[in-house]
Amino acid sequence: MPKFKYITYAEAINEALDLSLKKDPNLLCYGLGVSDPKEVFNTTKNLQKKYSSERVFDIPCSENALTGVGIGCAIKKCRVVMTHQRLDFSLLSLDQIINNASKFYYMFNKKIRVPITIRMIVGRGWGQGPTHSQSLQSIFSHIPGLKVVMPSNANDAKKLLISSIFDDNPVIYIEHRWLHEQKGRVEKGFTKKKISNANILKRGKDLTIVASSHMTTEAIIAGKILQKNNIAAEIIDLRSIKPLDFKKIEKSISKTKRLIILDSGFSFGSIANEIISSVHIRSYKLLKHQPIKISMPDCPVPTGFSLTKNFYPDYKRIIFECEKMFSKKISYEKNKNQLHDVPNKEYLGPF
Amino acid sequence: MPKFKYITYAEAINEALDLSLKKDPNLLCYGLGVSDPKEVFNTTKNLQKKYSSERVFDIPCSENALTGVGIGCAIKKCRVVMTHQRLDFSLLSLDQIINNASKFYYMFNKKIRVPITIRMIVGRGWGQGPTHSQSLQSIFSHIPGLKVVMPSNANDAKKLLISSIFDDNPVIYIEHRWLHEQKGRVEKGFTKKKISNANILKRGKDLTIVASSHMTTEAIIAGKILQKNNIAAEIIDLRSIKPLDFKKIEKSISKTKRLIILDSGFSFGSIANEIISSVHIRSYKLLKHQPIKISMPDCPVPTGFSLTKNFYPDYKRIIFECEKMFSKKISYEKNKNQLHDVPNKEYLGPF
Amino acid sequence: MVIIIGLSLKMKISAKIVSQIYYQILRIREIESRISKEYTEWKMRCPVHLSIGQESVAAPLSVLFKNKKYEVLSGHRAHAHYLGKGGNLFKLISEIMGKSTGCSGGRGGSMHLIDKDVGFLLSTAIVANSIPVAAGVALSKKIKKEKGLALVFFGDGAIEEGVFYETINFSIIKNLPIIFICENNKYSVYSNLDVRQPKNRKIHKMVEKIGIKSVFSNGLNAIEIYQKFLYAKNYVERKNKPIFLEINTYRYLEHCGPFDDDNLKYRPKKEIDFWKKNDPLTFLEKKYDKILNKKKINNYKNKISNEINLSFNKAKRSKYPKSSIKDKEIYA
Amino acid sequence: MVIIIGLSLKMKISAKIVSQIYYQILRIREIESRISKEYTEWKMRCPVHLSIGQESVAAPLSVLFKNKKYEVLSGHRAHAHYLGKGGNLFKLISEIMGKSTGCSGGRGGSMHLIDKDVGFLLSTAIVANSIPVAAGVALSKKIKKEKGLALVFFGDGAIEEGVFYETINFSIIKNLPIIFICENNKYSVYSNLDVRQPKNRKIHKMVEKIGIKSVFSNGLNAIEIYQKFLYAKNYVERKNKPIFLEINTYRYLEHCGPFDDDNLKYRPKKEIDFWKKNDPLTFLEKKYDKILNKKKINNYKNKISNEINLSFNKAKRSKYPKSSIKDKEIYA
Ligand SMILES: Cc1ncc(C[n+]2csc(CCOP(=O)(O)OP(=O)(O)O)c2C)c(N)n1
Ligand SMILES: Cc1ncc(C[n+]2csc(CCOP(=O)(O)OP(=O)(O)O)c2C)c(N)n1
Ligand SMILES: [Mg+2]
Ligand SMILES: [Mg+2]
Repeated sequence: MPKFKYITYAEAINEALDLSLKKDPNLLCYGLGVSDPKEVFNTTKNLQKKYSSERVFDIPCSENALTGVGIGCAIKKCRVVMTHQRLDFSLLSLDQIINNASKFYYMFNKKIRVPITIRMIVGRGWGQGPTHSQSLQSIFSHIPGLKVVMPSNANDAKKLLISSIFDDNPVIYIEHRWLHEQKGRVEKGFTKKKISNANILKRGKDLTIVASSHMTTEAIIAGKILQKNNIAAEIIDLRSIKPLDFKKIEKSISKTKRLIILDSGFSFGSIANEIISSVHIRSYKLLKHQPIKISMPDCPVPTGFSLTKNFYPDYKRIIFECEKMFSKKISYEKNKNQLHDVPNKEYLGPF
Repeated sequence: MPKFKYITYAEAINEALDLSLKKDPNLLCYGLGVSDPKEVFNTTKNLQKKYSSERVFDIPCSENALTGVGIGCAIKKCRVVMTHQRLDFSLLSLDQIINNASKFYYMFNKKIRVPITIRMIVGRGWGQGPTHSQSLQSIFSHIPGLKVVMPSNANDAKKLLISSIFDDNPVIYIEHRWLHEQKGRVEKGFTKKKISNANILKRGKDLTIVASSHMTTEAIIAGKILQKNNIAAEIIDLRSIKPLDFKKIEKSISKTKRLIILDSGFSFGSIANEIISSVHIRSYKLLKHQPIKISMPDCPVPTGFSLTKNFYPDYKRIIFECEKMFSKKISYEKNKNQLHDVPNKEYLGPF
Repeated sequence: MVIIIGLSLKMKISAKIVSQIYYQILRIREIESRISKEYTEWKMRCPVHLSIGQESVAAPLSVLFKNKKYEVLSGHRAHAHYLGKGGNLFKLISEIMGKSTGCSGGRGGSMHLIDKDVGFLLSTAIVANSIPVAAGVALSKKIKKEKGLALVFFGDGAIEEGVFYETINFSIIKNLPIIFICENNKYSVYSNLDVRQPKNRKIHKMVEKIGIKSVFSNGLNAIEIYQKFLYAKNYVERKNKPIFLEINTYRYLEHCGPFDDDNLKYRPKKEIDFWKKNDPLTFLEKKYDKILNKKKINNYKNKISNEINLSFNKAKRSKYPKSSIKDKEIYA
Repeated sequence: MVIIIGLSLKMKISAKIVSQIYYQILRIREIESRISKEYTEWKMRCPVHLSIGQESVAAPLSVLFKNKKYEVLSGHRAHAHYLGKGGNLFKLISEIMGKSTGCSGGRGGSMHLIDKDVGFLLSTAIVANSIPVAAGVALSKKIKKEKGLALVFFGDGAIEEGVFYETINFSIIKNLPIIFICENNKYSVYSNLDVRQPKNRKIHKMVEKIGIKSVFSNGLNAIEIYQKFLYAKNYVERKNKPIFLEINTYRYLEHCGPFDDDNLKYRPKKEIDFWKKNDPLTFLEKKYDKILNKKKINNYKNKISNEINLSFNKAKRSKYPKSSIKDKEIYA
């Protein structure tokens, strides 16, 4: 029997939830919409039917209280996965996340643990606009006691979700709406992946590109173009933002001496800075060229179709920076005129 | 008549509020305790008596709604100063601050403005503990549309508060509890200071030290010790974290070629990284020595007396780093055994 | 002088008012229907939450609260309130299409509308988060001694957010001039009230106990809604106190998007049929058949159809805005 | 079988219970008083919110809820609840002194107490934010089919935070086994209820309308409080539903710190006098003079005094913890 199957990111999440609910009879899974007909973009498909409405349930519009409820369950060893259909909605619950969940283990002298996983989905495109598309991993990773993961592919989505659920700490698990339909080769069964291990997606000696979540998609496209132009990029997928696998980055840049970081967050205060700063502090003379930060502009995300065009950094930005970095013209076929505000041709709004 | 007077940081804030309330008859000033007998560490002293309980008032424990109320007033051109006795309490209102206040100007196409100032006081010492001493400027400055100021002395406290109030944007005004009783030479009258101008507190050619808020106190002590040891440090007080006066830093380091940054926030994702990263990106070969980041550890702040000893970075840390940086022994008299958890000898807890 | 604020439903209603209300309901219905129809050309590339079925909640705005001194705020389902308040149709459609001529310059989209010129202050996309903002608007009116009041519209889901209670409490303490309107359509996305709130709860009765005057209106009868709004307006203006209004109503289409979603079966067929059978337009046509005769209705339809055609065509021809992320776009 | 949960205050109270309640009130009083006294040696370097005057709210814990299956959560003013629940005095004092022997190892301080061994789950320092956590604890008990229930204590100020309403709503929907206890001392720091909530509001009546069973207890009579707790316990355990309990009470000292602050005059002298005149200890002594005779009281005092001396001395001799900021201290 093959050890793998070819499924989407959303299906992989669904499978992780399914296996975890089966494994741990005290695990709860809740959030707005988890048992509605759309089942959070199919990620919670059939779970209520399978595991009862005691354990898998829809909630009132009370993000703050339900986060506290999750923490209360968690300290009693009922693990919880809570879901926000948009990361932006979690801003209502930051008191619970920051003042409670992140601090309990330390401030109560290790006497209680808070194994809660909070899924947050980052929106993009089709007029998601300023309050449905924020990628605020910077905020969460600034807080000691939280872990933050951002899987970029179906296999990681599954394994990291299982690891997050069975981690004894609060984990912010950030999904990207544009990844849900992407297919990937996913290991079967109840498998985990250590949180804190970055993944080298492609080896290369000339340049290190660091990315995470949906940004890796752009890095991979750029990597192929660069390869054809005789530039061998090494692509590192962070997988988890906190803890951050800085060692793997350091090892890579001591070989390549060049660094580009992609970040889906706002530029000022982005995690890209954390990485660049660490490079500078630890080996400030290592790089042959200044490091490049490619992130979202410091601007709320507009809604309108024309306004989001060229708003998100993409592989073309990487190529552009590489042309400067390597002082050479890089040729590639421009993508056929695909619409910029949908992840694929099949996608029709509004969600 | 002298143009200056010698008053405390708290008195300076009080004066700024007083002058602003006088200037603008529609300005409101509210928050838990603004009209109680302690009047927010005397910063709101006499204001209710002077300007009526219509304009200066105590509120219910409803941080989230009252932030929204402030935004509603502000868009109608009633400016608002809201106060949190601890920054940590503002975490209840991040939906209003991030999803509303910061975005209205841009997302409503410049048709409304949100002139609200949110005062947040960072606690320290006397067992303030994990939820009464967080310095989360990183979180706020990550959000496009917000300004973040952190005055370090009485004169700046006054002028920056007036500027914040009369700025047409939402401003997060972060005070430090240990500065309230510090005296300083304060300009009289209704005076402002542009938000975005860092301040060179001391000139020097050998090393640039960047600090803000209470951290400048430590930088100044270190600066004097270094001077006696023939190291001329240039000390830059950021004043505002966002916008950040990067130019002044860049100018200084192109002279000194050495950089130490003090940050009162947690290390991971701190603003110190933003600065170091910018230096690296813009002039990556400039420094003669790797930049040094001195910040709070990535750990919740403990409560107990012994645990906070050596927890906060201080001037001794700066000296220690300078000894390495300049490869020389730096001599100084150790401070007489002052208690580490109070700002001054007169201070007795619990607040 | 004793002011008596009566709430008699036997109050005589003029033909003019019946016509105005009917017209506005019809207008909103036709506009939303056109949006629904044209949406499938996939040129309106942003989420839309249509108000078809719920129009009569917004209609009284056009009669009672047209003046700019009445300031309206709303949430994600705001088209009807924007239109009822006198918002410009062309600017609305432009906004949904992401054009520079949109009321928010294309930056906000369907969920972030603004038209200060007519007293439509703003709508936001996060459930319940414009409620305290509206209270702030009301407070500013008190401070500046402005006439009028604030109105804020939200759904039954918003009742579950803590900020709602905080705001009601504050508005009572400060005697704010504001009408809170809960448009109870029994659903939050696909979730029935049953899984979100205690069974048999009467929202207005619960809210009343917080200490605010509360009124309920049967949403089947647009004229009753009008009367309750009139009562609320008088109450706030004469008593200088806030008031809460619950109106039960029903959305015909899917939560978000242009289609109906009856195939998903999260709502009982009987329930849907009941509401459609008691559609506000048919209800008025029957009850006021003298006033609302065929000819009049046809006239209305023509007028509205013209307005719609003009606005849609103009919006389609309008330019897309250019993106700017300059500081001066983000900071005032 | 019909279960009748009566709430008759004429219920016969045994001498044992009166003594137990009295003893616990006295114990908490003496302990808090000693903290207040020794605080001015400035060795307890963390904020303390003392419960002197409010002890009778916590006392029933020691009689009714001692078992670990009853799990208590609290807020910033938690000493009494911790002690009532059987928390260890030495560990409490150590914690306030920042010693390694503290119940939270010196990391939490007075506002962050924990003692899982006796079912004191935790207290937190942010107003109202342990309320939903307690509901989560109750939910976990349901899921794991554990016996017992959760109890959460909070002040009248907490009623103003939105999360309170959200939690009550959720606890009703899920029929959670939990007792919410609002210790209404009329003040939040220096602010009277009048500036924070509608005049003449009865908190328990408002809360009842959210859909939860609500009970009020006169706080002057510790035995009535005990009875209401007993009622609440029976209600939750038999009906499998949550309940809300409001108790009016009064704090004698300043909000935070060891002193009284009557000099600040934010509370009317008459009010202070009224409560002190009706002090829970004197009240019980008078009403149950047969049971609570001089000799017994003196015995109690001696016993308590011994406990206090031992605990304080041991705590003083205990070591301060060493700081560690290693990852393994922060992540489990
Ligand atoms: C804080 C928050 N949580 C969740 C959402 C997602 N959401 C958008 S509309 C909606 C339904 C709200 O229901 P209701 O208030 O009854 O309004 P209706 O859609 O019925 O008009 C939800 C849950 C959101 N926008 N904000
Ligand atoms: C969210 C938040 N806001 C403000 C504070 C400051 N604070 C600490 S205790 C307190 C008073 C709360 O009053 P109440 O709930 O009645 O409790 P009491 O002190 O009377 O026991 C306040 C406002 C806080 N800790 N958390
Ligand atoms: Mg609804
Ligand atoms: Mg109180």
